[in-house]
Amino acid sequence: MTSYLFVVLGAVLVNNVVFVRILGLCPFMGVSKKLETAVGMGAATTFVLTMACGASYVIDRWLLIPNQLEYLRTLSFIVTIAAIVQLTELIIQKTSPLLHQVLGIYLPLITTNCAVLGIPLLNVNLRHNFLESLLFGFGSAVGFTLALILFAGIRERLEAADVPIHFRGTAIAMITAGLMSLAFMGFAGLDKYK
Amino acid sequence: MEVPRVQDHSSAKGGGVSALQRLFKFHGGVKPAYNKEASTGLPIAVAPTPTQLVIPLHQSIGGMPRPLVSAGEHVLKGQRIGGADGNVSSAVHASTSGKVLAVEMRLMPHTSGLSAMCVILEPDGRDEWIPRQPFDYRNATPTETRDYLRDAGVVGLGGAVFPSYLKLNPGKQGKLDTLVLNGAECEPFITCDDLLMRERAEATLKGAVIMREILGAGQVLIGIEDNKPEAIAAMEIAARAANAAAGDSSIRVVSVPTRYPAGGAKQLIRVLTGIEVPHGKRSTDYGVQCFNVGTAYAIYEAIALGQPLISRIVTIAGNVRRARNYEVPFGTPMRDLVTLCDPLPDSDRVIMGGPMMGLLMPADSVPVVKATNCVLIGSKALFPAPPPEMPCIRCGECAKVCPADLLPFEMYWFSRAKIFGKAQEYNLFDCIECGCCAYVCPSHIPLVDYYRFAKSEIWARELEKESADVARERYEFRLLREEREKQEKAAKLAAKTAAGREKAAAALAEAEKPATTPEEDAKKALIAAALERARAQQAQARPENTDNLTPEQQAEVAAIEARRAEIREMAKPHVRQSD
Amino acid sequence: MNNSPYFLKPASVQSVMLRVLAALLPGIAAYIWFFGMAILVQIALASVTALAAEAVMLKLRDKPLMLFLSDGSALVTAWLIALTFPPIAPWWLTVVGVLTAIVIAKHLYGGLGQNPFNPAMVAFALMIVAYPSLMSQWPAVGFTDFAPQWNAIFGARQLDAITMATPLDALRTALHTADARATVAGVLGSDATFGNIGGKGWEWVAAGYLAGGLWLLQQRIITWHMPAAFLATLLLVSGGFSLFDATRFAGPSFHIFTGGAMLAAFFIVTDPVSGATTPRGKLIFAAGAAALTWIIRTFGAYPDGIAFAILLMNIAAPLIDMNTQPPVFGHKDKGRHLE
Amino acid sequence: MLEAILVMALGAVVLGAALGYAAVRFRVEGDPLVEKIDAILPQTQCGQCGFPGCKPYAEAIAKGEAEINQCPPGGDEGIHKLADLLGREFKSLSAEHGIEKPKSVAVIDEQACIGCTLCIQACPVDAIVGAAKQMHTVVAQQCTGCELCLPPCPVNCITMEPIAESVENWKWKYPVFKITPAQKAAV
Repeated sequence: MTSYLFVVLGAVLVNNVVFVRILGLCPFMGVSKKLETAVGMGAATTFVLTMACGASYVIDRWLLIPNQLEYLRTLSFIVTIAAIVQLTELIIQKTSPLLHQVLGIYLPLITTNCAVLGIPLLNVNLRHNFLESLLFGFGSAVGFTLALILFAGIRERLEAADVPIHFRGTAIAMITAGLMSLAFMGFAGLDKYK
Repeated sequence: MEVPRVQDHSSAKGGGVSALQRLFKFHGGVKPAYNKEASTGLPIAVAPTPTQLVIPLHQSIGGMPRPLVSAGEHVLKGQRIGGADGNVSSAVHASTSGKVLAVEMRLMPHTSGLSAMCVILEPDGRDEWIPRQPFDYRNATPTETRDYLRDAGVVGLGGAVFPSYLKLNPGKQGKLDTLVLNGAECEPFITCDDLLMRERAEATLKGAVIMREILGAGQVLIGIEDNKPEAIAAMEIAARAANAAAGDSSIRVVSVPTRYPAGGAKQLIRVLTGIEVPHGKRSTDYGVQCFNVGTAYAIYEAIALGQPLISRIVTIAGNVRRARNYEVPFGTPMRDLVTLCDPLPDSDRVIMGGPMMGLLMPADSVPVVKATNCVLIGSKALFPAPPPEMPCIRCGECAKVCPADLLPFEMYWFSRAKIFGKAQEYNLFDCIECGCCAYVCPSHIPLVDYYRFAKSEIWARELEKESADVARERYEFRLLREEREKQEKAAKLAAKTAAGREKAAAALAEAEKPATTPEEDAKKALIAAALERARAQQAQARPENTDNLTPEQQAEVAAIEARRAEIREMAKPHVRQSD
Repeated sequence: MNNSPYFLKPASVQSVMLRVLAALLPGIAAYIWFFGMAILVQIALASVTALAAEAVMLKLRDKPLMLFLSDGSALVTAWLIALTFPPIAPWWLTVVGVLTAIVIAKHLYGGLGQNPFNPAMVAFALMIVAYPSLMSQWPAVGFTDFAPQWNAIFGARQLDAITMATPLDALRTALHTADARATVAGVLGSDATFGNIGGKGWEWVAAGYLAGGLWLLQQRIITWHMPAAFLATLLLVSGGFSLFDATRFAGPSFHIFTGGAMLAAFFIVTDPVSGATTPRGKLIFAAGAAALTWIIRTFGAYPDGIAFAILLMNIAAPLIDMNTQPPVFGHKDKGRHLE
Repeated sequence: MLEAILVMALGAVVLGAALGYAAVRFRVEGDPLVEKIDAILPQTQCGQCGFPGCKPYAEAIAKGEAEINQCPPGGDEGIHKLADLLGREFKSLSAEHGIEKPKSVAVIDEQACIGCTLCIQACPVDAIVGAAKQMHTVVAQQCTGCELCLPPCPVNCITMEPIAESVENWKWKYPVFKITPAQKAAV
């Protein structure tokens, strides 16, 4: 039981997908200007990533490995993720058109979000079982959402700061992301404590 | 913070006027240097009538009153010269008898340095009243009473100048628990209410009794800061007499702890009753109404003596040798008052109001109006320029002193960056601009200026939004109407023509095609002809029109021009809502 | 001509900052007593670097130089860096740390009042990640000989004679190794007398900070919320775990009186710029910082978790503030009587 | 090899079927976004954007057929709001559609007006009153300042007058940080 907890905690904090693995920076920079958008993007990614981890585990374990088709792993994962993203987009468009418009290009871009492909592949590398895969995907996505929300909170304040003109916008956002990453390094070693 | 305090004044004074009163604290507040002694030494004096009075028509919150007099007319003291216009508006009267010299744009006692319509009055020295008679409010309907007070020009004299007739409305229940009389007067330097209570306690109390009857209020609480013992004593004597006459003890004088801004209406209501009236809500919904003591006196004069509001007590203080309170007719230039008090040579500005919330006047020639509770003369030594503004370090001092429990530094942060939506999320509009935050700020940031800026920007935007909504509606209606007219026209044509359908279709096509038809050509020719005529007319009419006019004609033209200017003025959107 | 209010209470950022510096003096005195004069060298080094960096940045950003330079904020950052870095750290470590703090953490965000992260803590975290060994070489307690310390800062580093693991470091190394016999008592000694509360010398430095902090409270420069919440949380968490297993978890007196805990409680979490500002937010902020400090000290890879804990709470501060706004006048109990 | 193709084909069929079903199930009708965009537009109905009114422009933006920087009366602030709403990058006002001007109202020179009613027909918000051969006048409160009445007027008697600042609509200015000469000398 504790090992599952460590999988989730490790994915959320210690190996935070954005701050430590430095994955998924594109939506992290793109949709973190406003808190509401960040929450929406986080929710969408959480849904997609958890589904993708489950689906990719099934495909890998029951389809690719028995047929010795591991070389198709990346390809088939991408296709699966693309389909799930499409589905999510349709649902969001129906339920929250404004969120759909605000997420804009970043929603279909979840497809190419390296975090979404990276986590299922990591699952395979780390030899996670089905539940672990799901939890790892979920934990990573929660970590992503957490990073996005925290970042959005800071950016909303930064918007009013007197940042030197050359550093306005993306530059200061990248510096902030770097410093947040530095802070998250404090969690290093927590998952290895015995 | 919510610790109730018990103040007992009756034991010291004896008598049932100020019974045990449970008091509540409001959050924050500051204790600046009060500087009130300078102007309390001498009794209220009557200011001499100046050689010319400039009486602004717009002296209260709400609609601009329409002028009722024109140049050359003779008016009596107390004669209405501006009639209330619209739902929220209050009349204006001649402060003395004399001749109207002009109705024109004059510099207003307003920080903007802009002008507005004023009646210029030359006193004839006779000071001749209109016939005055008391108003029998007991036998009048509430609407009649309120109309009378509106036409008597009674407005809140605490500084907000909100028309009092609108506040003399008991609300949904038809009666109130408490009438609060605000004698706290927390601003430094200002002592006009103090002196009013000392010298005219009885009349003020009578005014309070009248208001209480109109409002159906159960009790009257008179809140006075404990740094005014003479006023408290005087009001207690008057209250005891009033209670004895009524045979109960429902009028109570309550001494409240001295702390700025205890005289804020909402803060005083909270201190006396524990009720917090939210922004945008009426205090009557919570069974309380609050009036300034000066307003109570004005209501007494209007109803018991039949005198409209034409003067008020004004404190002249600051950088002067003889600070004093004067009874000043409205329209008196501030300069005249300042001269009376012997200003020091280094005086460099005139402020209307106190040092915490007062407005800087564009010149000392601006007139005293109903909102003028104090004319404060400043100098570099008395009010030095603030040290340079430093960045906010979010130390939170401002939040500690904010009487509205706001987070001033957050409001500042977003107002400064012009992110108004965020500033509003931090409840910018609950800010009463008391200045406590700016007073304590270690970075010397003019915080209130940022709030004023943000508020007026937001108001302007809201107004724009409203007019955009109106425009959208009208545009959509127009589209609808055009569509309908087109169809009607087509239908008419179809009915008229014997040939029927083909022609109707053609007509419809015609209506849609903006090609020139013979009909239109004819119209164009007509227009061209009219154009010629107009040009000729203009060339002829212009010189004739302006030369050789009799004085009467000139006056008439001036009046018409004034009216036009006024119409233009009124057509402009009104920015400020009542507060 | 300015608008109302026309007179102001005499107060300034400069006086606030100078009083903060003054409040650090008792702690510094104790520091000198136990660890030697090296700390003064570090403070001087940090101050000069900070003022120079501040001046250059102000010049580049076209701000009034003397006005902002004299506000004292750069000095506070510099002193905090000097006090959190090992006093025998090589000079360039301090210089780079201060430059990071002033240039990146402060001025790139717009200077005083606008930085979301505590500059001193950014410097500490960056340096400990980049140079973990240099950042954990502390002078031996009581070894106050100045010459070797001077050499350690500016010259050849012959450290074996003058360094010693800090109590926190010793504890972590012992408990993290596979040695099953290592216990808290085995590392720190079992008697809770002076010299054994927070480690020899350390508790006196902490007491110095405590004294300065209490003076700041009395001066109303800081409010009670942050220090109280920080120390109480540290006490509760460490106390709870040490009750649960005293051999593996050090007790509250150790945690409060060792490392930078006391400095953090009164001087670092209380930084208003990067911290939470609402009363409830301050409590949450400081409590969170204390809990994270304990977690990182106990389970993490770095000896003292304060810098990371505070940076992590800095990240969360805007959200904490947003969700802990005090009710505005009239927005609380719907205007009813408050009995 | 065959297996690989089969596996991928199988995947394609299954996923395609699922998406096809979802497309039917979650079909979106109408576009609620238009209302939100329209609410930001200033409703001058001036047509400077190249569309016959604010609503059509809003529809075009929602469909992605128009840029967000084509509305001069809305100005930079309007563009910022649109950019915020739609999550797009801010663009400065496109020059071909005009420049931002202070808000004005049309004023008819009543002496020169010949009562031709052409301006009445041109006004998109019916803010001009008058009848044939009668003097016309603009209801200032309803005038959006679109300038559409200017071209049709045969006698050029309509002028645009910026709304004057008065005590009522005066706005507090942005507080400016001033350094006095003394302080400058100290620097």
